[in-house]
Amino acid sequence: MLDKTGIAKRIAKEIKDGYYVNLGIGIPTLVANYIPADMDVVLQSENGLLGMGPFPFEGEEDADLINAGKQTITMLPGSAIFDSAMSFGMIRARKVNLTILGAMEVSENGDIANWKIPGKMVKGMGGAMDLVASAENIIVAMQHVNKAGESKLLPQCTLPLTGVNCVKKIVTELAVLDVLPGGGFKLLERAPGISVEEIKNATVGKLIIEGEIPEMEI
Amino acid sequence: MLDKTGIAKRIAKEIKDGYYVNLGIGIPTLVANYIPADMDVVLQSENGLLGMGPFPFEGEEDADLINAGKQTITMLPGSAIFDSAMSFGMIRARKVNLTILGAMEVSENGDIANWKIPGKMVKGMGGAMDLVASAENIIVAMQHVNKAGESKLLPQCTLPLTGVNCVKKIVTELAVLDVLPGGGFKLLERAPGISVEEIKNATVGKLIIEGEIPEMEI
Amino acid sequence: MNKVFKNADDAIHDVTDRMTLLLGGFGLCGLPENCITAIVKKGVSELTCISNNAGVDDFGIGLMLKQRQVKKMIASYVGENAEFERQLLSGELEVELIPQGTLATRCMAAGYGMPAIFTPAGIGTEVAIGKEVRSFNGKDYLMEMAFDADFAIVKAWKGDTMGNLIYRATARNFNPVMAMAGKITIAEVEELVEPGELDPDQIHTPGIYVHRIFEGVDYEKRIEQRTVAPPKLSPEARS
Amino acid sequence: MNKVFKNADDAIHDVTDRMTLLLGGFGLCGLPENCITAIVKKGVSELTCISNNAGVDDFGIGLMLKQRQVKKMIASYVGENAEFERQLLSGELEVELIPQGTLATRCMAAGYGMPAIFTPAGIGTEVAIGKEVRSFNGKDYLMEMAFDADFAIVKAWKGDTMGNLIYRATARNFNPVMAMAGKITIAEVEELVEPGELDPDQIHTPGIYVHRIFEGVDYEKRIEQRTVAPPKLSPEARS
Repeated sequence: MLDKTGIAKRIAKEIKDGYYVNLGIGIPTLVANYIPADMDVVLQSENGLLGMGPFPFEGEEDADLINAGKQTITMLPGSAIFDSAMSFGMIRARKVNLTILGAMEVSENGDIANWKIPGKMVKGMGGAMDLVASAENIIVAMQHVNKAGESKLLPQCTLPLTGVNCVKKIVTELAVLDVLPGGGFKLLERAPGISVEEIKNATVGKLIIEGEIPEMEI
Repeated sequence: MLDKTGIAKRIAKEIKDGYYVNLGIGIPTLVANYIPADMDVVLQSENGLLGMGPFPFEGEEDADLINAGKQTITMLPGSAIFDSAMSFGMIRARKVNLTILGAMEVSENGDIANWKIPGKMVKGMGGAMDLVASAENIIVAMQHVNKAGESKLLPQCTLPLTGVNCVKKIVTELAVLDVLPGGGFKLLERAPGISVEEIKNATVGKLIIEGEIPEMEI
Repeated sequence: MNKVFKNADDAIHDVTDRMTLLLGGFGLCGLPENCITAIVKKGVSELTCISNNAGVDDFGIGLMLKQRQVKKMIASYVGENAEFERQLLSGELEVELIPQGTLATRCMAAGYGMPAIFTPAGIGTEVAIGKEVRSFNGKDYLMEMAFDADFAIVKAWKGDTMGNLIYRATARNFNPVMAMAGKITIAEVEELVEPGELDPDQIHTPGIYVHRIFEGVDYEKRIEQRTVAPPKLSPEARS
Repeated sequence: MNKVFKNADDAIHDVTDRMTLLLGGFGLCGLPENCITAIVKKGVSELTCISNNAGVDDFGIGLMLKQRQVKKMIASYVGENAEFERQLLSGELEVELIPQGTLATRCMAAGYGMPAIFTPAGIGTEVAIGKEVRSFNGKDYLMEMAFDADFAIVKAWKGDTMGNLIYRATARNFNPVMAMAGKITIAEVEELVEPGELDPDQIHTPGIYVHRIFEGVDYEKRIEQRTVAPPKLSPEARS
């Protein structure tokens, strides 16, 4: 079973040289730490920055330089700053190659719910609805089951949706799965030490298993 | 009767302190020469400049700095450069206070034709259609009659339209006229030495004459 | 053309009850701090505020919320604010949550004289309820309307007396798009200079969009999530 | 991520017959001179060119027209070009004239992922024929579609190897909006620098929009309407 770092490491393998990538808050943020050093990858922060660098050293924080999670950050050489309209303009125009974000639920046709739980205080969707509605390549990083032990990979989402038919791939502590265009979670890889049976038990949505499922390499 | 300079001088009196003004090609361009020096007026050039200054001195021309008429120009202190989308954005959003342009015909309901003569090579509308469709305050600078001696102030335009219900005021070599919201050319001022009768004879569209018509002061 | 005001109190003197305000900033970054303080001091109420966030309890729009000056908040994310949550749950405060890109683009639409724009954000979600859906090239889009606000209140780094603005780093965020979108736009700047001191090629917001400008004071520039890297090992520590 | 090409010939190597090109510039100002020369040399034909103007007989797109490489021209103003006129009148060339602001905004729409925009330009004129008219707040607007072009070819002043671009003065014009709008965007620059040499706050076109970049040579920068002021009186002449 993977920990959060493991999930981040596995997702980092999906990133290709030359990609522009938008990382959501939580596990996706950790992915930045595992991008191979010899790869040119540019991180987009939707508050208006391309070329996001690591966190600043103590004493070097700049209140004018934050990421979409409101964290103090730095800029790498070749960065560009722009306003929020252009930021979401480039997202809508599909110039960002890969979007990685968390989710509360994903349905077998790629719907995602990650912004609202009825009865709880709603903080808002931020940029998530724009990202999932526009991105061509969306990977969800999440736990396979919620705290109550219920599967988050469902036939249909039960929570209010963030977007429809958009998730392409899911990486959890148990598995890597593709969301097929026709519907269904296709099991690609097992986490180290996890059996296909365990993944079956944790998946309520339609799970497609074909042939031998390899253990993932991280 | 006014010459072109006279028309430009009379139109300059319509400009108020603090105005942002777009000047078309021809007589409108001359208006810039008669804006009182103590007035803060900013000229917009729709190819992407606010703060257009006079023509450069010989030897100081910059190929990267032209106006919408493709003429070499200069920038005044406080200028701003922007792209064509923002330029027409500010025009559409009615941030430009006054637009002055030439015309082939104006109708009594404020329609304007100034871009196309059937049977002749058509060069294009450039930014004219955007300007007349968006500007709140449009003054036309033109000759009262065409070269064939026919009135250019008509009940309806005969040439293909550039825009509808948009012209607010007309200054010709003979007169200053308002285009009334309900239709009709309301005679406001006569050019020096020009009689109301002469203006009547040169105007085919509905001319509204109320009370004494003063001679214009330039 | 005098756009220069003495201070925030003067610049916001005619902001009155029940008006709609666009307020620049993202989180606590790039906030028009001086104007917010002046609005709190003036005590106007029943405002509709459009801003990406609602500040925290004791900074940003949170200060206006604390004084019960806000009737309705239009934002994309409103976490990290206990008073906000209390007013919302008690029904004192009305909230409209909209996608961040939709928020930005509805501002741009106003500034570019476009009455409406199309975006796929929110298709198939509750955001789409009651809105026109339109398909282009097989993809569905929502039609979203340009904002119509009485005032836009923004913060820039530098500005000149003609209203030209330059922002710094990610404090740019929503400020340029909101600056274009107000019937009246008020800009507060860290440094106000004379015309000619800013490079025309580097202006982010041309002065035509800005009606009032003043040099602000005492910027606090609070950081919401101070996050730092592990300390650099000094050469001595390493050896 | 290698976006740097050796020269224009390499950068446009896969521009082929019948493609649609967006070409930056206004008049002869800010033209991608190197790429135009390379396209003329390559001899591709039946192109659809979208550009504000069509150049003059011996410069700009006029050079492509002379070689009969252009099947259709989409522009706002096409004067000052005798060969253009000849081809148009003889039916060899198809021309679509559209308002300048519509041209710019249809580029921006493509770059911002908006399938269509609304503009009042052309309402009540022949430009409106066959287009959807829609009323917002009592005013009519045309719905105009985002451009869909194979290549956008632009000229900037400076650029870095990551594709970030900075334009100079009014040579900016259509270049930034077209740079956003191509499936593949090629930028030629007067000076190509390393990442970090350009100030992130001053980038006009972020590199994410630019796929190929090269440093151009031998810029002619022709002036279409050289207009000068009366000579300054020297102090001696005055006295």
